[in-house]
Amino acid sequence: MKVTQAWHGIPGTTIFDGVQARKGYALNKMCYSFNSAENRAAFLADEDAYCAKFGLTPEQREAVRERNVLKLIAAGGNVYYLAKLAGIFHLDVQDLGAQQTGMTKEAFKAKLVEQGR
Amino acid sequence: MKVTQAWHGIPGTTIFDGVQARKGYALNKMCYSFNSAENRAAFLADEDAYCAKFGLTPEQREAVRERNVLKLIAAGGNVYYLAKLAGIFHLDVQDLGAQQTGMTKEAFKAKLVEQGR
Amino acid sequence: MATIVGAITTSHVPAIGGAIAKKLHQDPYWQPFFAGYPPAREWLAKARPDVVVAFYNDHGLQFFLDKMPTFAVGAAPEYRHADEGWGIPTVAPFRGDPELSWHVIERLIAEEFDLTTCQEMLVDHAFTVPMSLLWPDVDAWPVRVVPIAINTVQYPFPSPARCFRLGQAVGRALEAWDRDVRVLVLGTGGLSHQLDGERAGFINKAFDQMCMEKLVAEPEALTRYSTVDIIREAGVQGVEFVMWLAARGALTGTVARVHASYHIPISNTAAGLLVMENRPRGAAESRAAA
Amino acid sequence: MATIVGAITTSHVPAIGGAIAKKLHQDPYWQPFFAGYPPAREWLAKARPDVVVAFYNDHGLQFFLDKMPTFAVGAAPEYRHADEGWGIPTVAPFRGDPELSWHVIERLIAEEFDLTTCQEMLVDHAFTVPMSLLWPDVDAWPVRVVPIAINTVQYPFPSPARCFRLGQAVGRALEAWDRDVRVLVLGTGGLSHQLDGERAGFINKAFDQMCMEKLVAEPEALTRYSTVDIIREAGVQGVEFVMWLAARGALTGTVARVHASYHIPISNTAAGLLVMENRPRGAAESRAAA
Ligand SMILES: [Fe+3]
Ligand SMILES: [Fe+3]
Repeated sequence: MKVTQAWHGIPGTTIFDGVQARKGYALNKMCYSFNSAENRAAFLADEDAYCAKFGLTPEQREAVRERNVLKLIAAGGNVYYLAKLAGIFHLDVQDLGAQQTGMTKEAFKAKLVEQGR
Repeated sequence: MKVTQAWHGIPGTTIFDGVQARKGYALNKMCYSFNSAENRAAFLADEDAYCAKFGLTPEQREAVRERNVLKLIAAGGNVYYLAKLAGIFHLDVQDLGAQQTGMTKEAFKAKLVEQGR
Repeated sequence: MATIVGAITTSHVPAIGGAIAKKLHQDPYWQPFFAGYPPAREWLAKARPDVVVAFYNDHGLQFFLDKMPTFAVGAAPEYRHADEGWGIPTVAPFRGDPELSWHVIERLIAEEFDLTTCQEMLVDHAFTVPMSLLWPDVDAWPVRVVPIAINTVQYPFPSPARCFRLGQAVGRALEAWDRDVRVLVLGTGGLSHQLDGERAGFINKAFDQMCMEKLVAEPEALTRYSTVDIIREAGVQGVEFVMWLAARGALTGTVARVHASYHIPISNTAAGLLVMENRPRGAAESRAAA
Repeated sequence: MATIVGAITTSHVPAIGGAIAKKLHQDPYWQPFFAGYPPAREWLAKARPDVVVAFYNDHGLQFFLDKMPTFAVGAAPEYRHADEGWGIPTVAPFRGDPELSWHVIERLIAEEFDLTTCQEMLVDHAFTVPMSLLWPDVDAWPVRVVPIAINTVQYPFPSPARCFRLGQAVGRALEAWDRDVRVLVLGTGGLSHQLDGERAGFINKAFDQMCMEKLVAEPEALTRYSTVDIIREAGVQGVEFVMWLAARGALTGTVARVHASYHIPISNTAAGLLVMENRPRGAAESRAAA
């Protein structure tokens, strides 16, 4: 599930390069569509049909179903587009950060504060 | 009606620069829409309504009504987009050339051949 | 000749837009952040810009991966904000300055910058949030704007050095603009933060403070960092610092720091603010000679 | 390492697409034009390219003035032609080569070309007509493609020198491509013609022939012309010659002219064709040393 990008060697980090951009195209295109309230409503009304319309891969469909950010990234998702998917479920970037680091949101927020010391 | 562009000094020539691009935006946007057969049909069905939808200026509307290429260019039209408008009336670039130079199409074609001698 | 009054560089975290809408300025979480901005506004009141040229990055409101420009320059009569999908309120439209836009476009393309020219362009929170911080509570924006979007979504991004040079070329273009207007340069984004991956929540205070320090007097020193260097030091989204570099590049004179503020965290981000005044090079000397 | 087999530069007048569809090859008007192409195809049969990297200009099928890129590079798995509004038939889709596209994009952005990267891109007659001339009567295109669109719609265009340098950077990127593939470079457009204004119908045979002559052995001499110079000498649409310059720029070796043809008029245009072979620099010397 974890993406390995030997070319930069930064741990826990996926740079959204050409490889990711190709892999994630359908997923990101769907997420980009969520700029529109009408499309967000259509997704909520029938998630399967909406994902099928954009031709998500099985891996992408699964990651969307699980609302699993690391899997969404591994499937080629870009965080700026994924944020629009997360917005549908009223999740903010701290929710995403907590989920990706396996922390509670409170612990994640505390870690952020800690780095200001 | 004739565009004067002192900055280049080439006679009988309008370079489609920022000034023209601003002036012609609505006209060119309409013409760009003629890549679609459906839009071409809509224009033919109700030219006034179609032009109104794109917010053409009175000068642009007049030039479209007259199918006058020099006026269309003076109103900011770009020949690549205008060619799509001309296509609706089955006019090719030699028809446009003849009209702009005040020649018959045969004379215009003969002039082209002449330049190959 | 246009006068470049200076540059303001600031974070643009979307949550700020939400906090402004909810009037959370005195809330304990937000107070230390908002407290940084009154000095910037006081300076602005004296600087009196007519136009803002803004370097910012679109986050998937206007541009998608189908056609992703490296540098997109606005040439529109008006720029609108729109629904970004996760609920910050939209703001009033911005009046463009197409004549200045086209002047800048002509100069930059002549200097071999391969721009994408936009006669229609939506602007996202990266543009609107800083504008709201600088001009709160206005019915209509008191300045015209020229937005310049830099790709930080899809790698390869333009290098920090290229972005700095873009800014320098914009500065030269503004200096060559034969109108009596006062221009503020804006650079939005950063500082260190990372939203995605197991490294989410990464912040680097030492690096940010070094950047804020060097940006004023030795910006060239920062252009030695590659994109990957910045991502390593400042997090994936910390690469937005290139907007600060571009804004600093546009200052053609002697640059003085007027104000700075830095606060951790806002949302997942180290929030920075820098106000730099642009003083004509050799102004003192010319006066002496006169 | 990829092998750059050579470059073909050719006019792309849309009427050619119509003539192909109507099989007018033996028609007296068309015969002298089509007669130029068999030698190009014979050379191609020996050159056996796997991939075509094509410099062309969009004429308002894909790009509009809302977002006009200077250089747009395709990175799509497939490229489709579509209705252009005035009735030439569409052709079969083209298979892309996304890996090569991304390699080129990474190299070019590292060399400070500010590309717009296109994972979806329609290609117009400027791309399809030359492909049909080089590979007539195929059910499926026998090559993969990487289309690169250069703005010649909305001034300011990139300068002829910039386009030549773009080509050179593409050549360097291809040489650094670690795959055993054979690449043909295509440059489409020109030669002299002007569609618009009282000067419509302008053609300049002497200038065209000078350009075709110099392009092979002294292309740098042609990069001294500004955009306005080329428009003055070759007509407004004659500026499409920058596509020829870009294609020639991509040839990294010793360049030999294999074939040339020139005919006035096709539609309003002086139609030119040039086939240039790219021979590895110093190949003879290496053989001698071995
Ligand atoms: Fe941001
Ligand atoms: Fe053309």
